[in-house]
Amino acid sequence: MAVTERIPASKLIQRIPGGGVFLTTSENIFKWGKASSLWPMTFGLACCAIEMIATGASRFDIDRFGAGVFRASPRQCDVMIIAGTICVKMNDCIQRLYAQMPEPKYVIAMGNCAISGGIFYYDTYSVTKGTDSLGIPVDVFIPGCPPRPENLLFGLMKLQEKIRNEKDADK
Amino acid sequence: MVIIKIIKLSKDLVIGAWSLIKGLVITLKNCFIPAITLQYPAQKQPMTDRFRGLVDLHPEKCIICYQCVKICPVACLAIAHKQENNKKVISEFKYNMELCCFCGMCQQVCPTSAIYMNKIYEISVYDRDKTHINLLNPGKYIEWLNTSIK
Amino acid sequence: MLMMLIAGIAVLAFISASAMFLIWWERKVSAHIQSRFGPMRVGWHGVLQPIADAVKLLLKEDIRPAEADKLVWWLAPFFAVVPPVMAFAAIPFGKSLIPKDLNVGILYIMAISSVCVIGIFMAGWGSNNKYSLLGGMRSAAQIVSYEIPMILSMITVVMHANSLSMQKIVEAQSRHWNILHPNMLLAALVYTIAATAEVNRAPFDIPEAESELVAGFHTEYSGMKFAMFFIGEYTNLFIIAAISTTLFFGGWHGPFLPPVVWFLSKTYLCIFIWMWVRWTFPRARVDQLMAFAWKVLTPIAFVNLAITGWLLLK
Amino acid sequence: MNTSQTKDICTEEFLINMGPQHPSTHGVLSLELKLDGEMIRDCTAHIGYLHRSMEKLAENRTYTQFIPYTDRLDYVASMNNNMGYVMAVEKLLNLEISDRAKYIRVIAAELNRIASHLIAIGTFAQDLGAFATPLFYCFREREKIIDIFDQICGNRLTYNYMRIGGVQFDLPKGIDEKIKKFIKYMRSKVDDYDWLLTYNTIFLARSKHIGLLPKDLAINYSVSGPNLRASGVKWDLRKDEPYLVYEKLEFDIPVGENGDSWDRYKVRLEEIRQSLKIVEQALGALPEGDPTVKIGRIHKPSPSEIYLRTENPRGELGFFIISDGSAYPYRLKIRSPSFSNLAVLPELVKGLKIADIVCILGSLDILMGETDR
Amino acid sequence: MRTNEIFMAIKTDFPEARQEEETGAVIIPKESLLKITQYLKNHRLAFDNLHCITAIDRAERVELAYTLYSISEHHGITLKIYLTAGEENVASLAELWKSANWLEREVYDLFGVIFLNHPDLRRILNPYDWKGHPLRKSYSHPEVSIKPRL
Repeated sequence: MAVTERIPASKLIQRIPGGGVFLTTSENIFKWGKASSLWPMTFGLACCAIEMIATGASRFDIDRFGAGVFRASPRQCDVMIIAGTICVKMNDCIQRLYAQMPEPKYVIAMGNCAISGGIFYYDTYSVTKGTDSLGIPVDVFIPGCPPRPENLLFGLMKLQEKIRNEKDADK
Repeated sequence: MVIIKIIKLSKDLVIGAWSLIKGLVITLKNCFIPAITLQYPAQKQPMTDRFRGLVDLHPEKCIICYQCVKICPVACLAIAHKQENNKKVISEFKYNMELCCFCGMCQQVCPTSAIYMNKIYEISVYDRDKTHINLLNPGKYIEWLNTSIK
Repeated sequence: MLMMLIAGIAVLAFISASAMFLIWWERKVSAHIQSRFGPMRVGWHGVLQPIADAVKLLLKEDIRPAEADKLVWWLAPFFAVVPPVMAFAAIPFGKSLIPKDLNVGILYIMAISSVCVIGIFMAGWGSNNKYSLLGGMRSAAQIVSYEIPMILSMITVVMHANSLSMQKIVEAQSRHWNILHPNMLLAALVYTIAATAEVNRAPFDIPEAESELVAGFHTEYSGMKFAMFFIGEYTNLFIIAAISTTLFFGGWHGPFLPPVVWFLSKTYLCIFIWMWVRWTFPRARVDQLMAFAWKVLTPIAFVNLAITGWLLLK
Repeated sequence: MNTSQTKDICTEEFLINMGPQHPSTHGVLSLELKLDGEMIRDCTAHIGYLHRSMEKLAENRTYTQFIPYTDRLDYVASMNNNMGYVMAVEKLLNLEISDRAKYIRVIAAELNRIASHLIAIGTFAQDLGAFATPLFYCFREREKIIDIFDQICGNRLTYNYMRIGGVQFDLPKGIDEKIKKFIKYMRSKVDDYDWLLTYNTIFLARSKHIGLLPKDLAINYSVSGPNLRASGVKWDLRKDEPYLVYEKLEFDIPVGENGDSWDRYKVRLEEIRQSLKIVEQALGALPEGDPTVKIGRIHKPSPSEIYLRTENPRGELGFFIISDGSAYPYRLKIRSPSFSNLAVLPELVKGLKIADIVCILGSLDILMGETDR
Repeated sequence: MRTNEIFMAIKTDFPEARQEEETGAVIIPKESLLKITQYLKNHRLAFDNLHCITAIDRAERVELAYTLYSISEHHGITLKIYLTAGEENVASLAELWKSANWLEREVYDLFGVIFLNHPDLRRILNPYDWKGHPLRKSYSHPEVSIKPRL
């Protein structure tokens, strides 16, 4: 099979005079859009899910960050908040859900269980030791057992910051 | 028969409509109560006295009794000591934040209150390595003490 | 020809602006009902939130399920957006501010907006997802039952105005609004309930019933296609509210202020009521919905129609 | 219509998997539904998606070390779990606790019961499609309880407050004022719910006569807690096998009539009222003394076995502890109420619609952390 | 009724039952389980509620403990069956109490006790293709990290 040269659209625009400026502006707008509208998935695993709902609820109101649209369908989500203990039985399901999300997608591992297995790290035969071990790239880790809602919001802001500082606009 | 049925139905309809209106009134009433939302990055609520944040250490108070390590349900603390001039000196006090369950039992069991839990609660990281903390390092929590994000 | 083009562009611009505004407003209304703030961080009180959402949805990957019926899947979002946009052609914003004053205006709007359901059903069928299919089937059943009381309640107004033209209906209300007649009030109530079902809004949002069907007919749609359903939904909402304004609340009539302002403010007030209802009530079940339409709404609408006729003949 | 025609009309049954990721399965429950159109022909529940091997863990933790784990069993009612476990260990060790500690435990447990029921009511309304509003109202009220707990023990969800032989801290200064204020506030809010939900005609239509659980079936399935009481069985461990100081306190046991979803909801709402009453009384009768204990790192009970059950918000939580004389339990079995309550689900949903299964599941108020342990 | 009285009632009709000394539980041979439980349910003792089934792995034997309660009569009892190693099977009670269905599945899943005539004896908590019975003392799993005991 012949190897075709694939030039990203961004490169092409840069060749046009003034295209660079347009590109940076549009890229910034894209980043702003992506960062300000992170729709999480309605997906709670365990204890942290309650704190996740509490973050969505009136007191902390995740909607202020534009992230209040909890979508139940993975197709319409931008960020998967893994809130709780991942059990071996759940592994495939989480991997599939991650695969079902359209790019660009982000993952927040909320709580120690989602980071490393946490309190269930030792002596358990049925707990997966962290989201990392499933091959899912995690963008922000939020330690805590469970993390306070403020901490989740803080993590969300860190994710927004990460998106704003992203190098490649195509992610 | 039919008339009775119609009367009953209309009665149900009226009662039903009334209940719906009452519900609407309640939501409207709530619309005018000031929102209880805490505007988080701008407004922060103070943590309570007993709040259990991250595990912290006064190294000078520690008598290396290993009580905290023994009680920890998740083995997130690790101590090593060495002998110096017939005195035990801590050489290592590691805290694995990603295992910690923030139960506060180490703080309660400590005879000298050397180990305690601070008030830091904004602790998100990009990198898991940052959750492994050397408690003997005085600047260990500096990153989370002055968070730059607004 | 040029005028038509300009009108078309103006309507399109208005539609997108209105849909965006409605999305923001809905989030704000829901937030304040739930004693929170809603979007706050992009722009003044989050006004730019819908734009951010749109930008993001635009950039989203477009996933098509492998088993989907390609053509139907691809066409469905257009069917959801185009009919409400077309319906704008006969909405009277002001005395002469109407894209096209059709002499069968109301009939045209009704006919066009029923096409929406085809889009929803296509989405349900084309996705090849069981939840979507259920949503699509529910939607079809729902629209079939609610068109009838809706049209019957509209006929009451038509009989009063003696015309099917939207402008004529508005002009007939120059002295007092239709809603002030008791039989029209009943018609308005029937219309409101039927219209809620027509646009799939809570408490009749069974086609997309989130807690039952995940996301109903648009479960498999992502990115811009999903956004089109969203825009279609809100445009539809606007159309429904605009019709109710025209039919029952005197359209653009009103003192002091220009007609457009009157029209829009009445419409948005109607929309607010729909939002308020949405964020208050639980969802009805699908069979209850049908039973209510056929056993309660349709008879009431018929009786109301008969009474109106009798009153007019008297 | 002859039979051949009906056969033609009959459509194929189709299988639908609800969960583990589904907005209304309350965590990670998976239901396999056999549908005929909207009608449910058969339902199989698959659980275990949150099986965290708590019982195995318990065998490798000392009695004290296991307390934080009980927080994560029924994570919306951690205080009650803490209490149930700690009381079981105390029974094993034959420990007596001070009166003040008893009262504080009752206050904490009842406040947490309110918080738990608030979530139950809120999620039930959410499942019925009341878009987030009742849920967020419930969470708003719950936040007040969480604030109180935050002051008492310094955490929002996993309290780890009870200790073997007492409690971790005494009540902080000024908390009783706060609790009293909350009681007053909560009473008015419960009345609000009556109109927002209880007597709302759509709500009634959706939940009345849906998921009828007859008395004998409920007992046969070992259903407990509000679900059992909604079926008309007046059975509450706080009254029937009183522990702590419940016999000194005056409260009623709300009982339902039909055992339908609405009754289950209503019983919970009434229980909130009763719990407020209990907290008020307990706060008034709070004796002086020291409820705190020094944390005992090692407890070595003599070899024996005990079974102790307490009334949790979801039903009867039992701890079956077998000790072999060492510092670690030989075996610890957790009898979780949700497990038994969920087992009855397939029985209830046959012949109903998809919308109803969501309603029944919400009204049963199961919690996967506890079901799967 | 107190435990002793219940035991005496059982004893009069089923002489093979005996009482465990420390706990007061009634030990019955596994052959007579169905007979005795039927008697307990339908007799005036009216044990209408099978509260909990659990197993204890004692290396040389597996003990099954059935916790029965009577809601109408306000009393309870624990039945125990000793199953010798290698013969871990017992009659299912799912016919008598429907709660037994899931409880027995759980015991089967975690201990490998076979319940004869059970309507649907599959694993319940662990994945259906899981190997071994985790709550057995002899169970080991390669991925389990053991917490250091101090």
